Amino acid sequence: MVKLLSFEKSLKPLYEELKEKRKNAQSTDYIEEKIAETLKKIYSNLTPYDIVQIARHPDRPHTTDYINALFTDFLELHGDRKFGDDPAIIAGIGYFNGKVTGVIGHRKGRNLKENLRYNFGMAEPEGYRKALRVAHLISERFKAPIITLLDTPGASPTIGAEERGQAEAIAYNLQELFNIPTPIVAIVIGEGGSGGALGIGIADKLLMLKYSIYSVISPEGCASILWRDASKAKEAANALKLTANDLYKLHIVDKIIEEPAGGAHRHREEVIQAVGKEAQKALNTLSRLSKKKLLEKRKEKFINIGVYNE
Amino acid sequence: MSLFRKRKKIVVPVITKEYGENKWIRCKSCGNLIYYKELKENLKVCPKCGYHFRLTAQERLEQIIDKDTFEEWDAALSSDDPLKFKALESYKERLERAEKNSKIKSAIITGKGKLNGYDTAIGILDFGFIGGSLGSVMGEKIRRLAERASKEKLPLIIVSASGGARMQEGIISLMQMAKTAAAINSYKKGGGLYISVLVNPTYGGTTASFAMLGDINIAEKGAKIGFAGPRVIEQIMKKKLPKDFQSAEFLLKHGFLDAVLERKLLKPTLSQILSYYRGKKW
Amino acid sequence: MKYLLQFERSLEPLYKELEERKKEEKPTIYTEKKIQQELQKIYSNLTPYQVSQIARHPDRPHTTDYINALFTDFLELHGDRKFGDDPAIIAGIGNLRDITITVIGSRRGYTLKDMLSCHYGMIQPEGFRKMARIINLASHTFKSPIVTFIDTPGALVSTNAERKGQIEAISEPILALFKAEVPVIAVVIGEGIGLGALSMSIANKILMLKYSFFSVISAEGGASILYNDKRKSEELSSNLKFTAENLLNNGIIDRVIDEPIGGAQRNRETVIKATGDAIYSELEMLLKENGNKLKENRIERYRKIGIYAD
Amino acid sequence: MNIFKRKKKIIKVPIVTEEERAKPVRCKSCGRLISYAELKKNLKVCPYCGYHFRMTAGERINLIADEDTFSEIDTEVKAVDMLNFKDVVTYKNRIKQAKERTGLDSAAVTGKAKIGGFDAAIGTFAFEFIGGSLGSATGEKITRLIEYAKKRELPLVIVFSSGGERIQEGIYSLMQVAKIIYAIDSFKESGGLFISILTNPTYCGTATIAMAGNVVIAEKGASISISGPRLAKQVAKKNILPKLEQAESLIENGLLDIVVDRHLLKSTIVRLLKYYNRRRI
Repeated sequence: MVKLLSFEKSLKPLYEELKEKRKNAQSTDYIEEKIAETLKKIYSNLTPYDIVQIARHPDRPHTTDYINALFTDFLELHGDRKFGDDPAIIAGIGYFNGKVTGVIGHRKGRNLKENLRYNFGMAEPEGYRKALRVAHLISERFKAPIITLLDTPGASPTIGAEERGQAEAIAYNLQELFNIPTPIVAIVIGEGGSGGALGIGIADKLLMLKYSIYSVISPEGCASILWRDASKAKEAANALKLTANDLYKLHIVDKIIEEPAGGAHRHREEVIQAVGKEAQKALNTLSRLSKKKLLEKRKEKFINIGVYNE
Repeated sequence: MSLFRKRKKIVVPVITKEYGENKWIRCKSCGNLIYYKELKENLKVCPKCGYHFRLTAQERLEQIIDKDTFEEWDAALSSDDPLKFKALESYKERLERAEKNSKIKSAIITGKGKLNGYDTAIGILDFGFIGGSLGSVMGEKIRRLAERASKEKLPLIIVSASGGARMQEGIISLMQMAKTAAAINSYKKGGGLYISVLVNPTYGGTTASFAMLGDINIAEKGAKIGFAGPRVIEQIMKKKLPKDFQSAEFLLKHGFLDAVLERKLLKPTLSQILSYYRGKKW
Repeated sequence: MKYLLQFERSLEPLYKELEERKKEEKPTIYTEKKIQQELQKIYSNLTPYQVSQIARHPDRPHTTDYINALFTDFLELHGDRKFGDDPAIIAGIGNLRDITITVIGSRRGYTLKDMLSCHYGMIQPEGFRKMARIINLASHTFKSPIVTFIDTPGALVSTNAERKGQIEAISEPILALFKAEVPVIAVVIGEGIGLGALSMSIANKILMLKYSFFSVISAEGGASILYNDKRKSEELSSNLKFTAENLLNNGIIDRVIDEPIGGAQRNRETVIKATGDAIYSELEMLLKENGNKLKENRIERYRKIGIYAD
Repeated sequence: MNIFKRKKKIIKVPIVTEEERAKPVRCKSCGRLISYAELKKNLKVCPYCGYHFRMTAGERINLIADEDTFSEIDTEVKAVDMLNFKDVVTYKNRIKQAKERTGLDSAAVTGKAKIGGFDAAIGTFAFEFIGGSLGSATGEKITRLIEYAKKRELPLVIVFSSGGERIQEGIYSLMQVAKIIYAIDSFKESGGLFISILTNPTYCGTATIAMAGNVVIAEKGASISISGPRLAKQVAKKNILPKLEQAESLIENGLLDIVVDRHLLKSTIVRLLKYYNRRRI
């Protein structure tokens, strides 16, 4: 049974019943139908903070799941050639629908041990430098497009990361990714945490799963600063407009990838395939552009963001 | 970002004109009383202990740019409220308060001026305006500054003092990081010289975008510069931070700055760099 | 005279005499003349090994001395923007008379503390990366000629350096110098050993002080590899053909800057001035050429080096 | 740099002469005795502990290139003595001995071959020729190979196995490093793919060259460093080697892309070539 989120608590008795029935080898059709119905009801009426929780659900498919399912012959590449190899970023090349494609993403773990190793998906400077190195390699050598998968609480805030220049690494990525000569499609698959996500998020098309988030700061962080009370995260999540729907309305996101009621963690296969399909669609439109046009458009896309009075 | 919380901790006193020309000011670092005029003449550096008081953008401008040569650009730009953001105080109110207190319309002044006779484009962030945070207006002003500097073949100086991205604009403020980086990228590709000056404090999204991308990065003495706020790091690592953590000297040691300068050396050094740049053809 | 080399020992009584006479305020002309004669005798007949010892003499002017004496308005630039700032490399911009020049050199330090922090002039990865960054800045933004001062025992050999990617870092300044579209002049002012020296020596003109050397490996290192015996270094050094004269004959370098009898350690001002003149006159010639041409020349020059049967 | 003295120890390991072929070989790592035929069949990897024995240039070409597709180029480039160098033996003699022992004229074998059906320029260092050290002739051959690959738009595969610069050629050998690094860069700039493979051992300047690869692959257990063991000892006054410079630790430090078992080396290269050739479709 999947871990139930706080707003899904009403499902608990149903799931228990289901378990019971399965144990007794009774028919479960009715109860399953009922669960689906309840889920639909719950998921049609989610608050932004509920979506934050779905985006962070431990069973949500992670970057590695997408790579395993969508790529064949994936070859992982390591190291930034400068200081280290950050396991929190996975980067490599493989076949995506039969075409050579690069992929870069944040890596999260499934259990505590893995999570400690991957630092909960929070990348160090060498992770960002690796991402840029591989992006250059894939685009310039293999002339292949790149898919980036964003799923991180943010860049790693540690003493070591500051020493090795977390800010510089992200800043340099932001600058250099504008010079990558092949199409880049970024997909937010879970948490898009601030600069940590943006560091590999410069792209020609930004897609987002319906129950994922992308924000300048975590709602908890925002609450503790602006409300001076971390428990006001709900309000902060509302105010920050961090869901896919909101971001689409703000013209930040190019396309929302639908998730069925129940979220990606209940429909892993389905969602992974949907992501693959949308990514392919985006790549198809982008591959028609010339290199010059592509770079121009990428710059245009970001340089025109902003709301101000004149 | 997290800088807002810190304001209580890091003491960065601002002294406005109303404070009076004749008043005595207590230095927050050494505790000595200083006559305001004396402080002002000393570029707002404590004559006793060398503590660098915070400057408003206007004061910084007066210190760096030759008198009566500054021509401001895009002064009319002001913030909108795209998210209709409301915390304890709504973003609208916050903006009004900031405008009233600092007498400027956004957290950055941009324009063109002469520095010891050398023409230069310059942008100066004002920490007094919502922590100098990076929002849409700043992003747009920097973009226009870089584009115009590129067109007029001017070197570009940006003086940063900022808490990071402006939360109240949500994702749009995050995207300003990408936007400013793209603008700087185009400017540099055209062969322009970009000097980034980082003063106390520069954090978060600002450091992680245009402030770290200088061809030459210079920090003012005593500046705190970093990505994540020290409190966040302390909480996460559950460890006391080293004493000089995120100080300008710390960054110099780790290779991210070209020089750490006292305030009085800032203008001469900038003019020195511009003089090296002077003879070159595009 | 603070420090006498082994083969200069015969001067010791003379120097003592000179000192005594000075103390007693007697005329010293005769003693001085004797010293000069003795020096003449020694210096007219030096073996390569002795030259290498002179090149390492602690009183020889260092890069910093040349910079202080020759350049006005020197502005030192720091850091590799990746990991650290290597004190063993000094880099910056200054004016040599009326030419703005980017200067890069290795630093050894005078005091023990300095020497330790500079690793006696051995270059760390961050030093190589700093060089590359400054070279690109000079070539791309400032369009100023580059002058390098070589005085290094080579790249630092240590666990830490290895971890930070020493093997990768060395190629960065080499490539940057190859691609710089500005005049490049390298001056060997003391010892120039191995990859560390090579990384700073890709130049249009290589100048060498008379009592300096430029070698693939130190005589000691070579002896311990080839003979497994450090004591054989004297024998090996005549084989390595590393003195300025040898290299000029082989066409590896372009010009030898003369040092008076007694070496640069006894005639600091004269040698520094001569070096400045030599750099200036070479630059005047090079500045007439076009940047792209200079780059081509540099590439051509190195492409041709090597002797083999064909 | 080159580690001549080690040769005595090494001779126990990679077999060259006919009579030695009959004898069993003792694995350097686990100490077991292995028959030569078995070792050879297992690509010179110890079947018990997985220790990778050194391969000769010929064996290396056979391993990577498809059968009977390799054609050598630049065979006329030969090493000569230019400084009249003499250490324990004269350099002239050393070249002569090496030629007799290995049948090669320099420490590099270069040419064109098919790898997994894809055309490629391929070069390998021959450790058996004076420690695979980088002299003028070796440098020239490698440079010409790179230029050859650039001209014909072939992907480039170079296998490194070298003690470093050849001291006997003095400053000339050092300059080869610069020469090759530039050649590689202009090759890469023209859009070529350079796969560099580091095998045991790769030291000094050659390691620097190898790091210029678009994709850097190391064989398991390969020892890679900026200095050979002896030089490190002389410079650092302590032996820093054992722990440090194995490929396995270097990949953690971010310097390598992939560390592979020898059995998987060819398939990894083929895979990269496949990606590279597919890009045009």
